[in-house]
Amino acid sequence: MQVNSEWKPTIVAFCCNWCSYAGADLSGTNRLSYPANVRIIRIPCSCRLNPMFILRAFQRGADGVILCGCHPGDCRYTTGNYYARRRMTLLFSMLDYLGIERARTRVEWVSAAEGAKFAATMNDFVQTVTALGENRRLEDLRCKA
Amino acid sequence: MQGVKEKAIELLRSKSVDRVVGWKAGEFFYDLTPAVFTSVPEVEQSFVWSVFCAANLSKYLIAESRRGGKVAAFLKPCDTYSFVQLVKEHRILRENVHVVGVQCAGMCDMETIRSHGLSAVTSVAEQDGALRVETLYGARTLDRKDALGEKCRTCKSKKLAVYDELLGEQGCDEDNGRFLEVARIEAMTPEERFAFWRGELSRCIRCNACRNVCPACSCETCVFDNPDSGLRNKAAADAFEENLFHIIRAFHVASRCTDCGECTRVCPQHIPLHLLNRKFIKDINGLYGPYQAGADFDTKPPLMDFTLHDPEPSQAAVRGGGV
Amino acid sequence: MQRIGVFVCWCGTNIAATVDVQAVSDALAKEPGVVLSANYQYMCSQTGQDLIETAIREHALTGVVICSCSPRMHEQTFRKTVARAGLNPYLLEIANIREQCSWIHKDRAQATEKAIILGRAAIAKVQLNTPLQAGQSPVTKRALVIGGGIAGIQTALDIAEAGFAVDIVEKQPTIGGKMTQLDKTFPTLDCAACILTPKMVDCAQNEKIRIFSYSEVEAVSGFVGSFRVTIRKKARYVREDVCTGCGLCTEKCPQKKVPNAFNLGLDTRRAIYIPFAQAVPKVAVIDADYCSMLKNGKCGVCAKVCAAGAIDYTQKDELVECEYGAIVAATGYNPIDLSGYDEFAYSRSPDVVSSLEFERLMNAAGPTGGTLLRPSDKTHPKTIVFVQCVGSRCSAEGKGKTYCSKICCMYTAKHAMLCREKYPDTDVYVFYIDVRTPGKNFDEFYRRAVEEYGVHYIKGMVGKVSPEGGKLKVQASDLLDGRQLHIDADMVVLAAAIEPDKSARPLATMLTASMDTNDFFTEAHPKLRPVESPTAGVFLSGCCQGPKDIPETVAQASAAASKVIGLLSKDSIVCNPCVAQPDELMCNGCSSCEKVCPYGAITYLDKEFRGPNRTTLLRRVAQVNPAVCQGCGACTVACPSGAMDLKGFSNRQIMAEVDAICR
Amino acid sequence: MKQIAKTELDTLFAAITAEQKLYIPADDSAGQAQFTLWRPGLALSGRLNTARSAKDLFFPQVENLVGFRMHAGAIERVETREEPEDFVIFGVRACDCRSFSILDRVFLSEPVDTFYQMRRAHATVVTLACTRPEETCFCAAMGVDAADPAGDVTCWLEDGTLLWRANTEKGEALTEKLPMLRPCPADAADAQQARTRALMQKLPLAKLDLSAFGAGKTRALFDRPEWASLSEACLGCGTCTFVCPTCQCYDVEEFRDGSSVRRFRCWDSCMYSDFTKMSAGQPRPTQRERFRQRFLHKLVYFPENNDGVFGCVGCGRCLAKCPIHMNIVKVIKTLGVTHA
Repeated sequence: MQVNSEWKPTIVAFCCNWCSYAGADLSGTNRLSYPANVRIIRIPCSCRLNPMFILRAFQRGADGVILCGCHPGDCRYTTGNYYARRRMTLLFSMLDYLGIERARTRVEWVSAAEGAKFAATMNDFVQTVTALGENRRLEDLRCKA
Repeated sequence: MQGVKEKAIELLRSKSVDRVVGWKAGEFFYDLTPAVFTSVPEVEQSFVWSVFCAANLSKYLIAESRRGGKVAAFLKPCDTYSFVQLVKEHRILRENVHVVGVQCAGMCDMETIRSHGLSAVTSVAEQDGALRVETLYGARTLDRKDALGEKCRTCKSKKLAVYDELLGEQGCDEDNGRFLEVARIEAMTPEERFAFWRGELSRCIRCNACRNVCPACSCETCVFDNPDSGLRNKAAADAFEENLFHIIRAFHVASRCTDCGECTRVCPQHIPLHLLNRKFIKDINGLYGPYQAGADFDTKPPLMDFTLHDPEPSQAAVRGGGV
Repeated sequence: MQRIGVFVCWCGTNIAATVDVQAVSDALAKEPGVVLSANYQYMCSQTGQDLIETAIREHALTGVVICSCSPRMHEQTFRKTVARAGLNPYLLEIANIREQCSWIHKDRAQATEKAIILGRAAIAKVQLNTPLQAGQSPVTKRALVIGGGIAGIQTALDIAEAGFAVDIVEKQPTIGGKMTQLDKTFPTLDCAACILTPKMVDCAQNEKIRIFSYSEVEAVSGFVGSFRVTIRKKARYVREDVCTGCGLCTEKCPQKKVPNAFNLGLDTRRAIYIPFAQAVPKVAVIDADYCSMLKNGKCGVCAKVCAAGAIDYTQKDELVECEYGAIVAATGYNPIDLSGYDEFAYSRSPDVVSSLEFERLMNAAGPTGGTLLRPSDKTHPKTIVFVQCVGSRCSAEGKGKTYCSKICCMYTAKHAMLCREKYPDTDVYVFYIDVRTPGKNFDEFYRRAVEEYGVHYIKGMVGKVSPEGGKLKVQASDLLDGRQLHIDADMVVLAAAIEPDKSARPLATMLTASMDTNDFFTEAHPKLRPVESPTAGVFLSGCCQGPKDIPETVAQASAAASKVIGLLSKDSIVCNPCVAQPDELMCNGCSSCEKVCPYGAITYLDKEFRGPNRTTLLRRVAQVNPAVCQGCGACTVACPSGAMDLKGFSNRQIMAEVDAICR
Repeated sequence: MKQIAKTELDTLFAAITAEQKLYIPADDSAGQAQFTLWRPGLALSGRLNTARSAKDLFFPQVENLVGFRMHAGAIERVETREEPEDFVIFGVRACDCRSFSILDRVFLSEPVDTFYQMRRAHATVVTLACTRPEETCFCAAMGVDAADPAGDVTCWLEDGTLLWRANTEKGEALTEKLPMLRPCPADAADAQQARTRALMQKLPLAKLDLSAFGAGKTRALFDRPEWASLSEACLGCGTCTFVCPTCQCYDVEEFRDGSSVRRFRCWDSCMYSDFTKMSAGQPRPTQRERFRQRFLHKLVYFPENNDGVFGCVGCGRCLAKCPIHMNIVKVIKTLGVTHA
């Protein structure tokens, strides 16, 4: 086992193609850095995020999962992030109810223009998850073997 | 009682329906099986309406309403919500079903009676609001409410959401504190909640009874059974999968679950699965306004709807937990 | 067995400086299914693309992963490259190792490790990619323009000019819109009617243009290339094909006390009326709210006097259904309701008017015949105070709008200038927060108002207007001099903020076009696609997209027209192949997907399936129209059984990425 | 025959635990008895039987078979089998004990299931005679004597005393290590046995008639029309299968994480719609066929291949647990009525 101070969480960031993925690109273009353990998966819209994907990420060893989408009202598909917002609200509440640290999951609305917000969000999220330590409550032990 | 059996006979005899879905007598006084009756003699011989008719017959109507002809079904208040929800989802063909609403005072549950340390029960009789339970080893009297199943102890409503004819009186919404237990868990520390749910869910044997009995689970093939979904898991081979199955199942039925309580009733391991569904219901009520799935034929389930100013996910625990 | 080729781009030093590209291509070479892993300085260069093409052919690749810049940059480029080599363009995945890796990480080891992981995820995904074919759908060669103001007129004329049929739907009895009510236009001060009415006539005479006046859009279905629109032609109780527009009825009608909407209620008209002399179509219309014949069956004067026999009291609303290939929203704007601005005494004194009312008071065809008279006592005002930004640039909490209405500075300068020109003895004050005059010849215009016409421009807001003894006591502050001002004015003119027309919101819902919080239509991209709505086939013209002056509106109208012409000139449209796809065997027809689809792309079909033991089952299953579906994926999550999946972003593809990333 | 006071059970359990792992029926948080690893303070359940059967200890719901791992482009095999420690399972009822012999016929005949064999070899089974049967019990009809269960050791518990009788070498070996057990007369359990046997005869299902079933009855039963009505309400869940002490079907599944594979077996149920599904499809397309499979297997096919022994021990768990109260007794009674 690695020493705690060196331990780095694995963060999966689901980004909608139109706003947040572009926002992430912009933070790259502006050379705004955030930790390398944040890995982005491109999805067409925040409403494409199936709760299953979040649980899957935790199962496979992710320590934090964040969803970034267009600001409410700005969805490329008009309504996608409104559905995503309800779904994630309920899912996160359920995870919390099951005693799974709610700070491991987050939703942040990041527009294509908010490269700085993207980087700041990721820095903050990594810090939060690092403080929580390894994901123990929703991992699959078979993935650790 | 209420002339339920007589109504079944009348409907078949008058040929107003071709089949009747009801409950059939078993080996004992309590082990009634949902059954389809097609003739008057069958009904006379084995149709039973008693305090052990807990099974929700709605889900059987998915198949029965498509079998041709008209089918009558006896639905208790709680069952009618499942019925409406299934009609709403185009699963039951409404025009082929004659709904006989039956008012209900709560159904007894044999597992609950056994949980009071009673074994080898040979009969249960209602006496002045109490239950006289005879066993091979003596008799005992139970309060009626102590013999009720969980779903009846916390009955949400005696109001039938739909019926073509009604036996008994139309009732009202009930307040039996069905969210108290959810609130109690919400009030725990995260560690306690985690320990509580691990304790409960680790008993799961993945028999799928909860899913298969659930009227909201009427998928052609469940994602957990479908090898192409990448999620198939036949057994809870890891603690994660115990969580996954129940979280995802609760999420899939969220905003469609009518809180009929069948999942908990049938669980052979006595896992309080209704507490997962009720958490979603409580959150939905608190965050998006009161909603009862299956109360009507038109409103959109809250997860398939939105408003421009819904609370953000970060507020979920604060608001959801506080209502 | 998959044969995947991995191509790692250096992007000069953009990637190679922080990512060890050789190590990345070496590591990815060991991934399952990878048969080739190469790296090159510029993958997007001709040589780089040739490298990929050659490799696809020589190694018979079944999938390609390119580790390079963002897919938003070069996905299309590389899709074409892959297609040129004979591979389906959707068997390509891009790992973004520039914007999301090399440019943000400084530590070479960390960046290299991350690049490998991102590459791995792309490989895991591409294993599950399937060849996708873009579908095609036909284009109906007719456009619909909703709104017949200057924006709609210009758009329609341009589309018709290109040879395509176009319909204008206008809710008023005449086309022309707000511009018909204007007197002069800035900065040239030419007469609005003189430049607008010829265009209105052009519309009426162009055989490619059909005008549905006094009509509204009732329902919209379909999608780009083949919209089906139901138009409600409101009953005007006058037969449009018979009325000659002689106007006799409008003189004989005994109901004289109808507020004249065209003059903003500053005078009256009859119950049967033609909005103004140059109306197009020049057809009378009966105001059902005031006509005694329609209300209580008594009168019938207009029918008696009409020589053409055009009056038809039994006329009903008529619904017309038409097909269109493209729709242009040109619903325009309105000044905000000022009744809430009590501090300016708008509701209390008739001499406090809005700028548009002032426009009518100055107009030769207006209620005063072009002589500026106070509405209260019909005298010449000697002191006029203009208040700018009424309801514009307000704080988010208060009443009013947060945005700048853009046109007020210029028209106020125009009004002030016109007053001083016509009536040199008037004192004209303009209170402003800022004077904003960007635009060709705009600032010169404003400066002329100040310097040549002697208009008093005062930076500061008017705090209060109180009508007292026939005067309007104006209390204001001069921010530059830091003193309180008290002016006894004869008239106060409020430059009201403008807002989108109320019909825009329901229309947006019908069109599934998105709107911002102010109910302005949202453009597909604020800079690069300013005249398109995000909904394919829906275009934006004029103030419905944001405040604009006339030249800008006309420019945008023509731009929208050119987009429409571009669309209509195609016989069919190529659709995005990454759309939802239901698995009929798994679908239980529950309608969850349909409920969340913003495009109405999902319908249901009762279909026969083979059941067990040689039985047949009739099942309700979802169908997705690939031409309508935009591929958001909302339905895929609403579907509990996973019967609905999204091509190009399938459940298994995304989970494969998750697995690879977390490994 | 030996004995120990009930109050000293903890001492007994502690002594066993000192040697090997001990599982006893104890109440879980939902109040049902389950075989639980004993730890000081864990009380023996007062319930007749456990909710899950004792087979779980020999044939667990999930068992890892083998693993594979990708390493530097090559695939290596990973051993996942763990040799279990010796363990004692205390409080097994006669019915569950009989189920072991049924499972043995399946798993210990060639080819031997080494996972099962290994666990059986490491286990010492201590049975406990019944005194207060449930109305759902019908072990007597299956030829089980609830008053005299088999096992390595047989126990009787009544009136504050636990009687202990070693039956096998394993049982003797265990007994020797338990000095707190004191000798008592060999007939100490006789009175209790007589009472239990009398009670068993009074149970509602004691006289269950099985004459219509057994080897050779396939033709007579396979196409009986009653299967349709018997199975019509079946939910197709696996409850009956998973609480059954004799159900032994399993499926082999794999868990893959992208770089490694874990192959495991897990219980399967013939009530499931994908049971034995093959590339050609599902051999039992509707619940009627699947339902029939379950009961004909226990009542006809198994006896046919196993010297007439029924694949049911009459424990009654499926009677208590089936969500719709359909069960083997109803099947036996319905089909037992022969047609004219």
